[in-house]
Amino acid sequence: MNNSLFGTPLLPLAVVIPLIAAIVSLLLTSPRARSITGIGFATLLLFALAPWLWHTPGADLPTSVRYALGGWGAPLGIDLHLDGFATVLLLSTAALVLVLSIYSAFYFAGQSQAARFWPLWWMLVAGLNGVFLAADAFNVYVLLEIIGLASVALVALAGTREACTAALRYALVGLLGSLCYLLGVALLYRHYGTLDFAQLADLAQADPLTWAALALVTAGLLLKTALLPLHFWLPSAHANAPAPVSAVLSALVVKASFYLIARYWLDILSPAVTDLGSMLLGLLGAVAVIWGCVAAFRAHRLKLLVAYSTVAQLGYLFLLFPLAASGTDTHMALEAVVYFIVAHALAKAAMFLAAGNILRACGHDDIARLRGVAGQQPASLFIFAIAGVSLIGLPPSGGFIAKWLLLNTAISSGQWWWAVVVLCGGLLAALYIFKVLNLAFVRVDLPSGQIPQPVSAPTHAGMTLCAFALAIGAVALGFSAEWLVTLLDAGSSVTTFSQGAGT
Amino acid sequence: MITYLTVVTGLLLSMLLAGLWRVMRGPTESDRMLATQLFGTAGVALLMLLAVLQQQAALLNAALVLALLAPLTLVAFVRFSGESR
Amino acid sequence: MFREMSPSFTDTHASTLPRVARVLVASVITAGGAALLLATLRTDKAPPELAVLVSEQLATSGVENPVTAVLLNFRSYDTLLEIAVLLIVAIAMQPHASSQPRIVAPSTNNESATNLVLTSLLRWLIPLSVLVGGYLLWTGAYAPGGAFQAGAVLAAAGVALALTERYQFGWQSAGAQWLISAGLAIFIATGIVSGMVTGTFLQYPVTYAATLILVVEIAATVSIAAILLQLFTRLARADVTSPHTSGASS
Amino acid sequence: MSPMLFVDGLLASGAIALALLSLNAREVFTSIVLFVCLGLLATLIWARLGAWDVAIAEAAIGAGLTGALLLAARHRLREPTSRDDTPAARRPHVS
Amino acid sequence: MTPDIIYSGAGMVVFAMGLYGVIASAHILRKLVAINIMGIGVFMLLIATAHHDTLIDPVPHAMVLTGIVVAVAGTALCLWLAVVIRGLEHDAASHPSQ
Repeated sequence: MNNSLFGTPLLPLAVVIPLIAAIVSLLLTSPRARSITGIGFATLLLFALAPWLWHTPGADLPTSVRYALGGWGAPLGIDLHLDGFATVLLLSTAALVLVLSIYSAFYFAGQSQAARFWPLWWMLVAGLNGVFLAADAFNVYVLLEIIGLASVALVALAGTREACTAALRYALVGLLGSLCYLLGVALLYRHYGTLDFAQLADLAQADPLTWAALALVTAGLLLKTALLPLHFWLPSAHANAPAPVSAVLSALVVKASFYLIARYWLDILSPAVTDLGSMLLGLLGAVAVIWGCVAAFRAHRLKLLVAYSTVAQLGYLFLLFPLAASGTDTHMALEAVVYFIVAHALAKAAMFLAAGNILRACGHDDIARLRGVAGQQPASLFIFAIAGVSLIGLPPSGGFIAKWLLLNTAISSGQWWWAVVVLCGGLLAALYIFKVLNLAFVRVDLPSGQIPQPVSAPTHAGMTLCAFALAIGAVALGFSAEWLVTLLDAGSSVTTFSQGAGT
Repeated sequence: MITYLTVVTGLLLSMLLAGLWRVMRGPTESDRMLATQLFGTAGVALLMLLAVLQQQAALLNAALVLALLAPLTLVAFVRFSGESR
Repeated sequence: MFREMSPSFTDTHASTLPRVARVLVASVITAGGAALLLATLRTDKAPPELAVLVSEQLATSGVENPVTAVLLNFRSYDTLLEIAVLLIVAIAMQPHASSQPRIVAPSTNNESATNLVLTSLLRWLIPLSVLVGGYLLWTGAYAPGGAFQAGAVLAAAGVALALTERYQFGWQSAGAQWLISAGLAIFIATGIVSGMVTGTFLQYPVTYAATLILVVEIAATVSIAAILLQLFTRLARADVTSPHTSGASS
Repeated sequence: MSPMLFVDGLLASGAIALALLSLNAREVFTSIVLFVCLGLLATLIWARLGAWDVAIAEAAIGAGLTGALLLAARHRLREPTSRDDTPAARRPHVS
Repeated sequence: MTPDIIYSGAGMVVFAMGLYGVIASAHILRKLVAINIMGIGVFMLLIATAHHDTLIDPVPHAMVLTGIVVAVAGTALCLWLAVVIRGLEHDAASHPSQ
């Protein structure tokens, strides 16, 4: 219980600040005050986490930090745990949440949903931060429920029948996934008598019950991460939600459950992981990359296209498991994947915001009817294009570096076939991005006097600016590779539980 | 004594499960609903027997709660299924 | 086959899955379940080290009931988040009618039927439930019972009240907002204040642990009861909403 | 202690039977009712296994509230006019 | 045959049956009943795990209490969404112009 380490006394703030924000925005009655406090709390959150932001990485930040909530310590109480992996995700969450909060303040201005949006939004943020800090198997279950139910409620905020149906399906899938996860946790507790990640990492062995638990935990989390055969709920949910919600769902929510899968496979239950299992996950990921791109290409709606692109991009993340299984390259593979997560989060959020702006301005997002839309929405299309550059993986962008790292790892671990998948994925992504751009930049010669589409709601300049900031961030990430990698290195690697165990 | 109580518990339990027959057979919704009330009543009795068997007086709390709340479903049923009769 | 996860509202007993898919699903689940069963029953349970630890530390927890000690002291973070889960659902199901000054008001629906049997049953049931709820809350410190149980019983009393159709609940009113968020708010406040004293979030000073836990429990009970009641009344439409505003649409 | 073993067997097989019947019930209503019964049986099982706190919670939530929630939702999913809150849409009560 | 084995086994069987029910049944209420049945299965396993010969482990009990409350919250949200969708469908049917 080394709570006195630098910065640690503030660790629970990552969860507590969003919870307080949720309560405050629930009790506020004025819509204006609600959005202002929303932005205020987002800024506060970023500054509370700032010690890690400005810290010279590797200097005196310990490889991993634990915080014993309630002062009891691991097996009896619940611990929080922070390492490089968690730091990167926490920071990118805080940054994204700030931008998306500003966007939402404009997006929901004057709408009655705002009263429910802000508390749910903050609950979701609390759940995300909680998952990144979690060090207890059952605590993760509760956090997953927070994330799941808050996401469902946020999707349903759109209020259309499609959105509510998608939300209901999302809710059922979420509950199913949580219960599978909980059964896995029950088996782990039965077998090892502890819920603490570090202790589990210490005790874990390769035996049938651990395999069963790992399978159940993974199945539950895969449902929530939407890896290919279990992705059926994602496109409709992400495409029908309000724009800022779509952005956070694609950018962060699916990553939270991926983060947990990575924790379980590479660290907590790593002795029980077999090469076959890793290969299988990698294979599913590869199929997801190809299939997601094809589905995105064939999508009729812009937001649906972006949602299918998420299915494809999630596939890349699962290449982590076969690449890391080779042993020597675990750290390198993890670096690549973490980089990929951040790059994708920024690019995809920007893309969803741009799509949301187009949807708002045109009143629809039917791709076929978006012919020549660049004439009316140059800014949104520009943002879409920049984010697309990162998604495809063209230099100079975060996506390029992420794919470059992945290719490097694939080659150096002698698994060149994953490199082929990465390249094909990039090529296919280019196809669907350019399909949209091509259509949008076509010059349409309209009969004079006919306004092409009625503008249903004006897009505030601030909304465009937020999307633009995210897109620029996605590109700028390509120039700051050093910084992110060293930040990740502060926690040395993902396997901090098994190293720092024995408390 | 313990054995005797255990046997009584077993008997009561089998009778409770026999009440399932009515839930399955119906024929009206009210029949099925009333069978759950049988479940509730027998459940209270069983909880009290278990309280004696395990020498855990606090288990009477559970019996109390069950006795209070088992009618809730029935009341909800009465309120929500006007059309069954 | 997974597309069929989209639920329907018409009661067709036959599932929409084709027969082949159903057989496939059934056999996969059976095989998986059998493997799981075998793996579980062939492996010994871990010795109850954690249970021993709990009983050792019980004296410093402030309560005598080990389950309450785990819920509200050792693993209070979980309970805090769990109340947040309830609050999320309550917020999601909130109405947005604007004029709801009071939480409970006499029903405006003058057709509310007066069923003699129902009302006289509830006349006994409701006060008794409130009594038992309070009793469970109080007894939770040293015997089975506690915030969840008390909250659920209180909520049940409220549900019974709603079922009489004599009262309506206004969940958009300021009072209701405070009521449903009080549990989480006071829980966090207690955690922060005690954290300022002891240096760790949610760590209660041993001498005040009992009092602090009771405060948290009372607040949690009230909020849990209010939230559960809100969930029911929103579903059963026993709350004040102007027509055409039900639903998540604006 | 063989009588207790008999009780255990009855409780466990009863739970399995109720789950099976509830999932295979011909009508949704029967399914809900059987689920409420399963909740009651679960209360007994928790009490048998010494989980008294859980038994109380299950008696209140599993057997009481969840049943009422499901019945209320079934009512609203069935009624022809789901949103118009006119008094005429309200059904008379069982008397 | 100890209570632990009986109830752990029964819990897993109940879980598996609930899982099948969630996937195979179409009606939303049936799906929710099935999900709740799965929950009961998990809880049974946990509580059987907590039952030792000499003492009773309160930690799984706390977990199950949390799980019960979370389950009722999730169920309520799903039911609510179903009711809302039903209302929207009804609206669409009665005002086809919208």
